[in-house]
Amino acid sequence: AEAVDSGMTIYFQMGGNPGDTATLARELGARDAARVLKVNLIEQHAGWDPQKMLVQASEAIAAQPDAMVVMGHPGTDAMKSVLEKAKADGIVVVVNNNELPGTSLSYFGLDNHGAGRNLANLTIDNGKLKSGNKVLVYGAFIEGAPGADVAKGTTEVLKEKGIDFTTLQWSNEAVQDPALSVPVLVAYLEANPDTKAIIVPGHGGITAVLDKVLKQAGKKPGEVVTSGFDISSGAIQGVRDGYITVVLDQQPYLQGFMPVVAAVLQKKYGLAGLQLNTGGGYLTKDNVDALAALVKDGIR
Amino acid sequence: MAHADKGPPNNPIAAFFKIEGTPIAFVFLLLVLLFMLTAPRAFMGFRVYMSFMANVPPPMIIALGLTLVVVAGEMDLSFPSVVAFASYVFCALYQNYDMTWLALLAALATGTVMGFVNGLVVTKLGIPSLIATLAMLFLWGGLVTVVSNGASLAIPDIEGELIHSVFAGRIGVFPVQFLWALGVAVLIWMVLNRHRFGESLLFIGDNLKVAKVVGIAIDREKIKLFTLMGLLSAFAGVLLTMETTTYFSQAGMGYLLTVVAAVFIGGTSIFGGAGKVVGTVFGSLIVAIIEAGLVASGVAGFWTRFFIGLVFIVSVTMNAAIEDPDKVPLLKDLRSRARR
Amino acid sequence: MAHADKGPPNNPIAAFFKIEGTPIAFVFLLLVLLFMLTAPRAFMGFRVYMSFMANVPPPMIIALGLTLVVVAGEMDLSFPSVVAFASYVFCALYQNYDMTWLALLAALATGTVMGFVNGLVVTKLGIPSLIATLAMLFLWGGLVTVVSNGASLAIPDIEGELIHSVFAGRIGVFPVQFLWALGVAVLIWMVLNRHRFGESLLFIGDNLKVAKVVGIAIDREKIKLFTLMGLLSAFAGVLLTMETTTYFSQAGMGYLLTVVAAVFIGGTSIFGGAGKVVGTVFGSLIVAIIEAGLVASGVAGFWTRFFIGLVFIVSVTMNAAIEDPDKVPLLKDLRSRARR
Amino acid sequence: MTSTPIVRLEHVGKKYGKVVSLKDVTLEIGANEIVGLIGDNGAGKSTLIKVLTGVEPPTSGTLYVRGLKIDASSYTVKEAHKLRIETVYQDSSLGEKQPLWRNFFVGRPITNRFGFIDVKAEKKVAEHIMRSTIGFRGVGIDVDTPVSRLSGGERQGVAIGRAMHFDSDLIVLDEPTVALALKEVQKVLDFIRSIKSGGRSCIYIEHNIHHVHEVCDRLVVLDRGEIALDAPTSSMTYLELTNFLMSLHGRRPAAAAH
Amino acid sequence: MTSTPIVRLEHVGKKYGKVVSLKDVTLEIGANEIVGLIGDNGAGKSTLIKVLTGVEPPTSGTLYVRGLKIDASSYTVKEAHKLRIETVYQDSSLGEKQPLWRNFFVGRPITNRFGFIDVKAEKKVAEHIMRSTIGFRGVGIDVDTPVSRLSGGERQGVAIGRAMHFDSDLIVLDEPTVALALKEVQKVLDFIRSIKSGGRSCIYIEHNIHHVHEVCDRLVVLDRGEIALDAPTSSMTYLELTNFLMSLHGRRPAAAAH
Ligand SMILES: Nc1ncnc2c1ncn2[C@@H]1O[C@H](COP(=O)(O)OP(=O)(O)OP(=O)(O)O)[C@@H](O)[C@H]1O
Ligand SMILES: Nc1ncnc2c1ncn2[C@@H]1O[C@H](COP(=O)(O)OP(=O)(O)OP(=O)(O)O)[C@@H](O)[C@H]1O
Ligand SMILES: [Mg+2]
Ligand SMILES: [Mg+2]
Repeated sequence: AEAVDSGMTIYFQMGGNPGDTATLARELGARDAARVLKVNLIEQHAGWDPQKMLVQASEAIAAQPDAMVVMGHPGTDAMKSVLEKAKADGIVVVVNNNELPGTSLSYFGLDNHGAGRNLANLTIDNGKLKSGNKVLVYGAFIEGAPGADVAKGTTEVLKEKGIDFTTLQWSNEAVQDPALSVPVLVAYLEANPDTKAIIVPGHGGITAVLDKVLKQAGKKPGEVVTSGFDISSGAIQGVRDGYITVVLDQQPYLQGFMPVVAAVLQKKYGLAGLQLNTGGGYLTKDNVDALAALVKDGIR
Repeated sequence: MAHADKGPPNNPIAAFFKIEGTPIAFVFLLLVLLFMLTAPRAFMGFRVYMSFMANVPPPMIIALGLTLVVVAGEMDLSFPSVVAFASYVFCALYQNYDMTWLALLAALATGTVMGFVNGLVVTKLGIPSLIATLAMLFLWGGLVTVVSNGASLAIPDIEGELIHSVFAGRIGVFPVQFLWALGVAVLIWMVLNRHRFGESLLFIGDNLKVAKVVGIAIDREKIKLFTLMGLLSAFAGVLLTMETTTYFSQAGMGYLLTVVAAVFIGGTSIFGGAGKVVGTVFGSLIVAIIEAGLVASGVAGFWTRFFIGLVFIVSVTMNAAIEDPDKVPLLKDLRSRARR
Repeated sequence: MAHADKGPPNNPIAAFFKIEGTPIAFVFLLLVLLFMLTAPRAFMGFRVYMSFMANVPPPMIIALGLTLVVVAGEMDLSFPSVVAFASYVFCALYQNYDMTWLALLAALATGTVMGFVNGLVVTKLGIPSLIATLAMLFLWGGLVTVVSNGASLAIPDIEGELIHSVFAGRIGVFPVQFLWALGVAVLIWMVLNRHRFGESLLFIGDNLKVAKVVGIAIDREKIKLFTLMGLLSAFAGVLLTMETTTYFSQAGMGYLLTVVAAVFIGGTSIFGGAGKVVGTVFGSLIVAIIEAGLVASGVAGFWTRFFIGLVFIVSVTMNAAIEDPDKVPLLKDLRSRARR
Repeated sequence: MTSTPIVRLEHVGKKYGKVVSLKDVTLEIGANEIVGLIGDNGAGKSTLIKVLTGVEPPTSGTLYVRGLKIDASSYTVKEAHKLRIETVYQDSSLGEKQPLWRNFFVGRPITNRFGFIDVKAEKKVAEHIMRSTIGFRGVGIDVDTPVSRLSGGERQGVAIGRAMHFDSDLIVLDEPTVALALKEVQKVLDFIRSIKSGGRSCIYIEHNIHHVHEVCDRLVVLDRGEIALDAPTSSMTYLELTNFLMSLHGRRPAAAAH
Repeated sequence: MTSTPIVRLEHVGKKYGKVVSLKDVTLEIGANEIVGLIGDNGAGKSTLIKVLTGVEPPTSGTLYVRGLKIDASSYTVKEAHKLRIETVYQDSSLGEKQPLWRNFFVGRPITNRFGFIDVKAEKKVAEHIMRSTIGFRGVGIDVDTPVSRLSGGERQGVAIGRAMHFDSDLIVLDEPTVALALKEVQKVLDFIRSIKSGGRSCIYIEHNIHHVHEVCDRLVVLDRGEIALDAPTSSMTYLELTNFLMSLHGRRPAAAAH
């Protein structure tokens, strides 16, 4: 530990708002790493607004830290000038949560697109979907918005497998207050009673209310296959009760912990270009009990 | 001295629409009818309605409180954080200490204190309530994240408890929380139209100078108002928590724009001095039904938001036009031109 | 008849703080000083300031427009969608047709038309502007997502163009867009305080009945007002796009609360009839600096929002107290008690 | 009254919802005439002048200014100003948060061709009117004082000063002496006389019959929205006039009960 | 005036920022006294009664009601009502969007012990006052009419009706006859006489010296915030009074120029 007692200052973009479901574990991970490596960690929150992420990146550069961890949501083109500036000033840049293709920077997060594909495949397998089944994908279809890449991956797979799907854009309000999505989804299910599955690519909160949706639509557990993202206590309960079939875990704790490590390694030893797909885990009825304990602490 | 026209007796339809809330109720019915046509499968069944009634009470209760606030010429934007705070207190006490009714009381007390502090900031620091409560939205919101350490809490096992049946249970398929919301609506109506507190708010919103001169204790009434708003927001928070059995630190944020919209769609004037409680009830229902109705009608992807905006405008205009066509300058113009 | 006190000559400090904007400028300076102490690494260098000056112009320009709107007793919440729409038009034309100045014109024209429509909705349908523009926020926002199909557009190669140097270039390290923002501020100040249009707005916001009776064409002035607001929002959208070289369909949404906060922190009254343009300039700066300053000072994540709220409240209170301690009821109370 | 009258109302009616404020009013104001308009509270006097000056459109009837028919839908206060009609309304017509100088010129500011206001010039004129015409003498008040700080009479003074400044053919005064002290009332009466001697016209609404009888050429009495009398002042003594007004009151069924 | 005075001001001063509206005013209102308060526009009359009735705190001096010293910081209009002081203010004190009946009772509604208003009772009383005391006779106006629809005089009538209804020991009237028609002015004067005969007291502010001289027991003249005269009416004829007022005007340097 002595060797890497860094004394570095790292600016870290956390993505959402302090403590929200998709952000918390990342914050905790980053803080843990910072403690271990004695890093001065400075957290920035953008409420998932790509515009704000850009502003924060330029503010980070202005403070001339040793390293900065950025979110990839604004896209490679938009980040170009920021990255150039950072390079000129010798600031280490690490990307998290959403990739910046073509930059060859260290990246920790899902291969979002791949995760979306993964989610679709898991849903098809666990829910035994066949071609011709009708599926609703409730997610983000606006580019640059969190979850947009995931949704894209999901729909690709569905297309390939010949599964009939409809896309529904979630509203800003529902993203903030998932309870608001319940009547919308109930109305959809009522209007389209032949819906076989609902896939929520990328929102822990909405995933957690899927059981309410089915209950209020008068569906029995398993009658409609559902799947979503991010393990939470609500999602665990949903899985236990059989209302939720699969939950993909992007293990955001790693997305917080690893970039700090990578930044320190790069700054100290010049070890660059690390990549880690954090999206390995998923939750089904089979492993629900083992994971439940960790969730309470906000680690998963 | 003026003289009423001794013309034919008044049109009974026009008279009917003079009753508080009938025009907006009519607009709401039209909307439901429309969705019955465009999405018969969903809107001819009962489930959609039960789902609304389960989910609309929290924003409706906040909107009712906000109606009083707007009547007094003030604004409260801090309610999302109060909702979150009350939700957290309730969940935390339930989870860690197995409290139920005490947890409810504590949650309500928390909201009440927060509202009281809002009232103090507005009256004692003299900060206009819009900016003061916007600041408090951040302040309280930050605080709840700090105390909850950002974590979400889930209390799924509350579903068996008595308190859950009382606040989020079902009578048959009917969600009891809707009865609570209606109860709050009746109470707020009585307060605004029949209680001295409501009268004070009406005069405060109408003209501060006049309110002072007729002997209304302006600061005290305003503090009471924000305190009540805090209490109602907290109650909404508890109802929300019972229904979703979860606390998120973002809880309530999604209500910010929709609750404000509900109040004004209901016809309450932003200029203060007048308020329509029945309007707010239907305003909340309209706001809640629009998106679900559009989705069930199969409105394609990105058009939903566009249509939400459109329905807002049409609803507000129709509400005004049914009450009195002369309230809509365009119609007034057309009518006076037609008369010539 | 009243008589001025023939006491000692006025306190020069008090006189200085009577000049428009000096109290809020002072609050801003205090804040900068504070951050210099708590985050010397960032705030003693020049880079942070350059970064502000590059990023603050879009919200500042919108806030300047909104100041006029608030002076007239109205509200405009639709600006985020106008920002997005203008940004889209600019990017799309640049990308697909290689237009530069024409793309700028088209973007500004789009915003102007949107503002004009907002004005029509407010005046001709008689919908209160708060709810009308909230509806238009959804409507325009939905529309831009539809036309852009939800895609983002990136135009990184605009950085070489003349138009980019004019609107988002650097003079040395100094971002030129800040000059544009200052230019707009001077213009808006002149319009509000020295132009007949501004005078009309002042009277419309002060008292509609009076405005009518003194011969102000209320509807026409309001339509002009919303049109101007649309134009300014579009200009902000273009500046934003030039700086980030990207269009997101969510662009501008992040400004909703901060721009409103900037106007009111600047001291413009929500009741209309008076406005502080200089205040808005510093209000925008304060809003922009708070979060960055707190973050750079190492305030732990969850506490940031809490402190943002606190700083808002302290700034507004200080701004009022420096101007006139009697404006803060608490201070007034203390002072009058001390005097006895 | 052989020349074309300045304004002429023909069968003008005005309803607010089901309240009838004016009923079939036909009235002419000739050149260089001072017309006293009197009547009970709520008789419709203020409504009449609101119709006349473009504040409210009539619900029926037509309006002529200098013989030209006016299109009611496009008739506004601004139009009235252009037609050289100037009014002091009964309800305050001052922007309370605005400084005195703006209140003098609002609606008709002194501007350059880009519409920018010549603040210095406006302040100078306002200062002059304030000091000379309506006699503000307090050191605490200057042209930058917002109206909200003025006493009731001072406000009325500002409104009248404004009417005095803008030279017009027809000046309408709705209870202009309200709230004014002794001496200032005399100034208003002098002003009305100067209107006459300047060859212009005036409509003067006032409950103080004494004043009306003193300065008016012609008397018009409104009763419950209708014209009950329209006669030259010389045809009636002060006593006859009060008796006539009292007899009007007597006709009222409800009023008779008390 | 041998009994304790109802109110007593001692060395009261009031500044608005640097504007001095009242300067060292010492004044008593005795039991069963009608005091006429006169003075130029902006003399400080309205300010004086605002201080007296708890609308504005004085900046210096003390206030006694029935011999008891009043704590300025907690003295409000509500307190004044409790001390049985009732006021008709010069600026409108009516909520424009509110119906007539609410305007009668606001601040002192008829409620049950939970604070709920007995709307029926309030409307009945309001109706009665409206029809009998101030004489509204129009069919277009009832107790549910919002004040914004009333004519200027009708509004003033509502304000006075309110003062008539709430039985008080001291009634303060700030230019109550403003905007009222002939007959209604007489009613107000009758009302003031009835105050006297009912054994109560009144402060009556009015620019019409005639009226003041007619009904008041004592005259107080304010001049630029100071008391210039405080004498029983019987000590001065109407003419002497007007001469005195004119001489006050004459003392003014600026005024003398005109
Ligand atoms: N905006 C309005 N809505 C409804 N009724 C109105 C409106 N304005 C005036 N009225 C009614 O019209 C009648 C005439 O009012 P108006 O103001 O013309 O009277 P007035 O003769 O000027 O009285 P006063 O001497 O009291 O000023 C009144 O009975 C009043 O109630
Ligand atoms: N809120 C205020 N702020 C500043 N100055 C004020 C304020 N209210 C009154 N004044 C000033 O105090 C002086 C006295 O005003 P006040 O209203 O007492 O006069 P008044 O004797 O009632 O006059 P009037 O006969 O015109 O009603 C005036 O010169 C006025 O400008
Ligand atoms: Mg009138
Ligand atoms: Mg006065």
